[in-house]
Amino acid sequence: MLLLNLILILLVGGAIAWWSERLGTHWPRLVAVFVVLVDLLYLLNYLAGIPIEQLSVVPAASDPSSWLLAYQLDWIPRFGISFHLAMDGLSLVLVLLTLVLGVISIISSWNEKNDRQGFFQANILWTLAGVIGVFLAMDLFLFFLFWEVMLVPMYLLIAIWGHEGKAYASMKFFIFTQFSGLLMLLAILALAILHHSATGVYSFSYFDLLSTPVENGMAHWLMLGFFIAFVVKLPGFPFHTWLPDAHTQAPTAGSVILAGILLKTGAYGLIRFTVPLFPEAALDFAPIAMFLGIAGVIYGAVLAFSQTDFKRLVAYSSVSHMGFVLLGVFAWNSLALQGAVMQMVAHGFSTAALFMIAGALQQRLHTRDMREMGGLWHHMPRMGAVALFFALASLGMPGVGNFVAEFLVLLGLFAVNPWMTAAAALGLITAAVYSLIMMQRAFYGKPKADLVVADFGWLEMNAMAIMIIALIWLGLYPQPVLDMVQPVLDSLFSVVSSNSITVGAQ
Amino acid sequence: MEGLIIPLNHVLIVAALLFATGLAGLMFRRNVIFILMSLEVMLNSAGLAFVAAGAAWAQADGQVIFMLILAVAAAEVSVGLGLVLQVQKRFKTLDMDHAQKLNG
Amino acid sequence: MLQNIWLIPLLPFVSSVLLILTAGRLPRRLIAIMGAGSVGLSALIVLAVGMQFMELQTPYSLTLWVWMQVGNFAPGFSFYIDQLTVVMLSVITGVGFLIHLYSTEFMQDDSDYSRYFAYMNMFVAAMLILVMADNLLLLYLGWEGVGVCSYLLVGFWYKDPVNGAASRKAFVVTRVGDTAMALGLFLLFTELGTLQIQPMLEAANSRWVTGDTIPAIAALLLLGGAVGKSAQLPLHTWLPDAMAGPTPVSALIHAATMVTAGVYLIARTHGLFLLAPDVLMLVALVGLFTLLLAAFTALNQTDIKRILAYSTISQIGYMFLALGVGAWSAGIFHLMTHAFFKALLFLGAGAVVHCLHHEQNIFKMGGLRSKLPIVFWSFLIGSAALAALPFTSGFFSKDQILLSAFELHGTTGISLWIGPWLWAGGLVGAILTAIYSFRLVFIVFYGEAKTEPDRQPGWRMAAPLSLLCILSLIGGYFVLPLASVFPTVAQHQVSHLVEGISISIPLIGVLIAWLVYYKHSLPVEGFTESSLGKALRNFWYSGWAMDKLYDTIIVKPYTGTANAMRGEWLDRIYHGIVSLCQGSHALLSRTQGGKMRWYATSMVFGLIILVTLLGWVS
Amino acid sequence: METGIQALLAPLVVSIVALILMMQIAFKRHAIVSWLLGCTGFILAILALKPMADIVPKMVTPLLLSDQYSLFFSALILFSGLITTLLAKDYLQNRRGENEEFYLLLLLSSLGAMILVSATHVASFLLGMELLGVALYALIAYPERGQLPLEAAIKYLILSGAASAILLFGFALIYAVLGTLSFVGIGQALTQPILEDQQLLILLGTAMVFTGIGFKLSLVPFHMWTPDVYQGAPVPVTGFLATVSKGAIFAALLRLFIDAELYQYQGLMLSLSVLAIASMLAGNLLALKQDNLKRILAYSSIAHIGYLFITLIVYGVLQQPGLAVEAATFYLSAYIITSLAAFSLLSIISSNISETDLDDISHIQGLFWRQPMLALMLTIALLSLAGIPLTVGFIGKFYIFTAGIEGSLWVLLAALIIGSGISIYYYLRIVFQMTMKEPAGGSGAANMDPNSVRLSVLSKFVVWLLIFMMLYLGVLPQTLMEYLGGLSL
Repeated sequence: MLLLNLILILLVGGAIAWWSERLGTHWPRLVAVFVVLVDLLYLLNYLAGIPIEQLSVVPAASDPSSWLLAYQLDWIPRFGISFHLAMDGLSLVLVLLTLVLGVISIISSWNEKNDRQGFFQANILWTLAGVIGVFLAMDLFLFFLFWEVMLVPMYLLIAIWGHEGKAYASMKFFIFTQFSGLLMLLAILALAILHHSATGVYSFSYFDLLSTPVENGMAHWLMLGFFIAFVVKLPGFPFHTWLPDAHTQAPTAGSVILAGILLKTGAYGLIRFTVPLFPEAALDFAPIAMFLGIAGVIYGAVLAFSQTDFKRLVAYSSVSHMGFVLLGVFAWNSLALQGAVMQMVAHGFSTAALFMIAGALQQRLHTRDMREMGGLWHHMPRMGAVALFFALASLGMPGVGNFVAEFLVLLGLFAVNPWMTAAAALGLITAAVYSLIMMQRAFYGKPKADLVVADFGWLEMNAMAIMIIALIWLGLYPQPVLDMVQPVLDSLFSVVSSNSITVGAQ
Repeated sequence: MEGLIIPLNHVLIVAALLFATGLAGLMFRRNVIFILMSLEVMLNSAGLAFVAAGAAWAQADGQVIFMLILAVAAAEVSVGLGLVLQVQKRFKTLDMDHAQKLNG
Repeated sequence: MLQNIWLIPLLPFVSSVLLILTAGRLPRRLIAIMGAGSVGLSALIVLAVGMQFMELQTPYSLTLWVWMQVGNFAPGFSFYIDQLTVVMLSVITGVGFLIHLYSTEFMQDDSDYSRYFAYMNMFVAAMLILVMADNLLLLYLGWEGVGVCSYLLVGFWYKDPVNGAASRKAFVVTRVGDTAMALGLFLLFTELGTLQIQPMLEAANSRWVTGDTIPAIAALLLLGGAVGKSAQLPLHTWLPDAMAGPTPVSALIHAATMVTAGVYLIARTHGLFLLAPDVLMLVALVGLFTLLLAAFTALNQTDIKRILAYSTISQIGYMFLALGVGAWSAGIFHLMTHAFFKALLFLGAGAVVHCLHHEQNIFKMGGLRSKLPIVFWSFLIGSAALAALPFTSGFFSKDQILLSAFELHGTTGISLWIGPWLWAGGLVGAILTAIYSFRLVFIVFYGEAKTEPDRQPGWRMAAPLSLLCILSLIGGYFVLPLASVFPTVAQHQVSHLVEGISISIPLIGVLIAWLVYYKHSLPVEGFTESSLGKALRNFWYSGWAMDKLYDTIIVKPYTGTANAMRGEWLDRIYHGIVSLCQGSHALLSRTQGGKMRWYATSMVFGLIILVTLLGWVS
Repeated sequence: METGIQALLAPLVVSIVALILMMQIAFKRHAIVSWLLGCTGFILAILALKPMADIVPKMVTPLLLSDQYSLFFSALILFSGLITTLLAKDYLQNRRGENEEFYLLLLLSSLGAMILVSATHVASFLLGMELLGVALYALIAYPERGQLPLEAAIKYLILSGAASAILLFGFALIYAVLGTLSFVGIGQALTQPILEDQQLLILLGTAMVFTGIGFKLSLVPFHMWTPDVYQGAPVPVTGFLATVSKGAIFAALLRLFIDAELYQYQGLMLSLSVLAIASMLAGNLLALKQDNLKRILAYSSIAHIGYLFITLIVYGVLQQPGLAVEAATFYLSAYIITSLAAFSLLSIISSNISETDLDDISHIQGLFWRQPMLALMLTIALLSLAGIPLTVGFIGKFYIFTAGIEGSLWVLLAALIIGSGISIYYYLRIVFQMTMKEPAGGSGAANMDPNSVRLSVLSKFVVWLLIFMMLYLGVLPQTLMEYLGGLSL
């Protein structure tokens, strides 16, 4: 019930936020922040109530009741579809990330002059609801439903409140994700139908489908269906091209949510579905997937370096960072997967912050073109310092979460394939190149004489502080997150292990 | 019922020729009146085929359908002629190649 | 006291964080006290720890918390103290404190006083973590931390894009090495299952025998990190540019501490390198070539700080040479003495620059001997130590290195016979060192005055200079307690001829410098002005054209590729699909021309198609 | 005979009301009365379905079969007719004085459709189809004085007449060989051995029959009339045409398909597959950069028919009705509801002006800022057409996918996915247009005063009802699924 409420609070809250527009333009954002905070506290309140040992229980792959929380309701019995939500450590981490970044994204748009504030905030809340649904859904039909539903408000955010190229960007975003989503739908249905022909009953339950025998050739195709959908969302090379456009054109809050949270659904899908459902096929495919990961890491970094648009640069850096996630998932061992999860969380914060900075710059300078910036540290030292921190985080500076993530991924990958690790490690160098050039172009260099701009204010600094603290905490003491995720990984390993060789330290 | 005296195929060929004539009229005539007439020809050729087939099978069904076709054709043409009047009124032409604005 | 060692890095760290959070709103005096005082306190703690440690003599380790644990990968925030650590700690906090003190005056007029000390303190904290780390991951944290601080401090005066470029170069070039090192870490963990240095070395010893491939690869990768950080061939090009930062920064980071981290790393993991004699040989060769290359380059520079920078590269080359020939203690010894006299030289140079309106070209200086006496004496002592004139600190350490090189008796390959050659190369370097260091002294402090100093260094600059003078002079008499850390080396038993040559070479160098740059009595112009001479000078001046080489083969292709791909060329595929759809749309739309006759005809065509289809398939 | 009447109660009610309406018009024209009579007719007919449901299945003469299947489609048809009637009031108010016949024609057309869905014989099929068609020709041309509706009507009349002729000729050929005109009879006769030279006649006949039906369903390559007629016809009529006409014909086709066991003939199935693929691709491609909303919906309907045909082909593969019929009926219902919603919204947008329809994409530019509710509802309808979850369109697509996978029709599914991918573009283009800030002060903006779109209570009720149905069936489709699963044919 808690899980359902988590989603319902956001859905209903979105409607209220929309309605509250009538009370005044500043009401919707207040309502929105309040709603997300309530949701967050609601979840934290539950967490405070459970014994800590429960977090280390390895959830059984066949039995949702061993999970932290589960909620099931018959929905469409005709096809064995149920409204089935469940939460384990992995989902918990991601839901928490979603809610925290949700608050931050609303704050990030606090000072933007957006028309129809109510609908704007409603869309943000609905996107969050969709994302949380994705993280919690344990029925593949339901999962797909949330997967698609979160696109619509996101699309509206870009299409309505985006920047100059929003038509192209929003369309590209929707078509890429929708098209790949259809491939996934096909794969989901094919899997369910295989289950039907094997057992005689329809079921879309993750737990049932895990044990569905799939003939090898078929498994490869179905795995690809899932894989492409998730990799488009991740985004992985060469399906990433929607991302720079979408990120660049989205309003700040949209970029924050898109980069901070939405991309993680792809990574989550890979971990939760692609590999466990088709272990053998995924293993066969792993070299290609890892190659795509490396290509993304390098390609994203190279293109990030050459961008002149601040937001585009950050967007390409996301491509690069999410390449590590792809690597981590397909290396498929504890170290690499922990790294991948850590990367999801850390990248969520670091990129969200960079997009907020980009948004703040755009709001103040009315441009995102770095050729028209330079020397901004002089005018806005606080923003400069914050940007510096996140630039360093993005290049994988030890002591912040991103380093832990990338190190673990590469360490885990090394046991699987040293040469790929070496290639991926090039990303560490290229990351330094683009992160530093970003600082140089925007904040260093000769200040403009007649520029008068406001530095980061109280509210923005607080949001930044949250993310800085979070990243440092993840960088110096990531253990709570690791501990929450480890049992889930153990459970996934046990699902996969019967069919595939797992390498590395488990 | 006696059935058909001449071979069914011959009648069908005649009907087909009629049908083709109508179709050709539809494809090549531009005046809406002639097009309507071609349509009549087509419908009636179908009717002819039905009658012949019905006769060949010694059933009344063919004739019944023919009656229906007649009725249908009459209805179509009456509505059609009504429209033709309006076409003349609104487009000032009966040439369907010119009385044409919808496309794309 | 030992259990409080965590305070050593914490104090400067806390000071740094406070300075960042207050963002320059504190009074300058307080900033200075926090900045220098925190390092000073750390130095005191190091002193206390060192005293206590001298009694215990056994390594001490302390785990603060487990950093991250995944399976058996469980590096901790753990410190490990042995004699080597204590030596390094002393150098870092001691010299560090002096440089901070110096900075309080040097940076007096800078508007970003607070930011400066924040970065400097952060650097010290990171450097301390680096040397105290008990595992390679924590070491790596310090390693990257100092790299970042170096980046920040080189680019401290951010308004000039040249500084920005220099700082980025410094960071990226070292990052190349760091990446190699990271790969080394992966390899070591994958093979040995731990990154904790001591257990790892033991495991390596029991797992592999000398000459195995894997330890060689691992050592090679670590060496990659070391050459990056220590500015050795082929990754040395960043250091001369890094002089863009404030001079005390150059003294602290790019002379005394950070650039020697590579030496420390190799010394710390010497057990691994011993398993890979070929790599060890490579270390020596890298050292030798670097010291020669840098010495030749230093001879031709005109910028006072660049001369010192190349000299630093050269001196670290000596340390690498020492490590390569197995003279671990000598390497560390030279590390320490070099820290003293090079910090002294940099601070002296800083004082010159500070007092001469930020003039850095030595040919625009001159005759400063009487105008800046304290600086002159500092410089003279520093140069003497750098040139390894007898009885200065540099003499003892360099002498040990050269003798160890001479005596190298390897068991395989080229190490059987290369010892004397290394020695000879080192001697060439030594004479060059003497020449360029005294070239500097004679040009800057003798001759006619070309620029008038506008101020004199105050006590906060003078005191560190004086103290470092003393250290540079007596540093050679320190006995480092490193015997228990490194494998013992046989006593030197070389002929007096060799010793004599080693001693006299620097003196000859000084003599040449005196003749050429002071008396102007050696007719070198004939050579230097010839076309060959000019070409050679330009070649050396450019640092053997390494920058140009890297620019051509790496930087330009990279930026070129990046710029060529800027517009997301992959989109062409997707745009191609879109164009295909749009083209089809246009084509199909033409069929919707609106002519009813055509519609009827199409229906007939459709019928024909349908008939054909049906007939064909059945 | 009494049960016969009961079994045909709804068509009879419609006929009677149509007669009454005719007399009312003859005696005294009164728009409101006619409208009320039209509404009454539809409502009564819907109510009449209940007693019919008690006695089905019931064969009434060899021509008509009342069964659950025909009842369900009758309900859909009557519902569409009612919605059209309700909307027409506002729409017609500003257009011309004499609207009364409009409702009469609607009733007649619906009657034809109802006969069509009950038809088990070529004769009733022909009657239903023509009754539906002839009334529609008039409906298209009737309400407006402009040129476009007239052109649309005459095009539709002639082409549709030609298609009927082709269809009839096809049936004539089949009749000539097989000697029977009832669907079941045709099926049985087809299983008997047929002479070599007569097979050609069968083949030709089948091709002609499917040409005719393909035309009415606007299957590629018989689709060309669709956009012109959709565009020319007044919006409510377009909506009616898109839903009732298409739905009834498809329902009749399905019955023919099953009764005559056409699904056994692999050649036919393969040919239909080709047409289906062509429809999915061509329909979506044609709509791609189209600027006229009604044309977009026309092209999209071509694609949707392509999707729908997958169910027929699945039937051919699986050789049993189960999932295929369920999928077809669900998809059709979903499509009808969604299209009705879309056209209703367009009709509301066009209600306040007196001449042409506001059907260009530029007309709705910025609608979101002026009429957020209206824009949002149109967005939902478009998303349902695109098959995005939470709408009934998604469940429909889900059915098609499921059926397609059950039948392992990978090529068709690929076309479906590609087609859907393309379709996103033009649906979203409309959505995007509505969210654009500044209406480009040209063509549409002048016509459309921001405050001119006033929703009457009636219109509000209608669109809310439709949106509610779309969302309700999209979220909780189980009831409908169960019901459709139990439909026997």
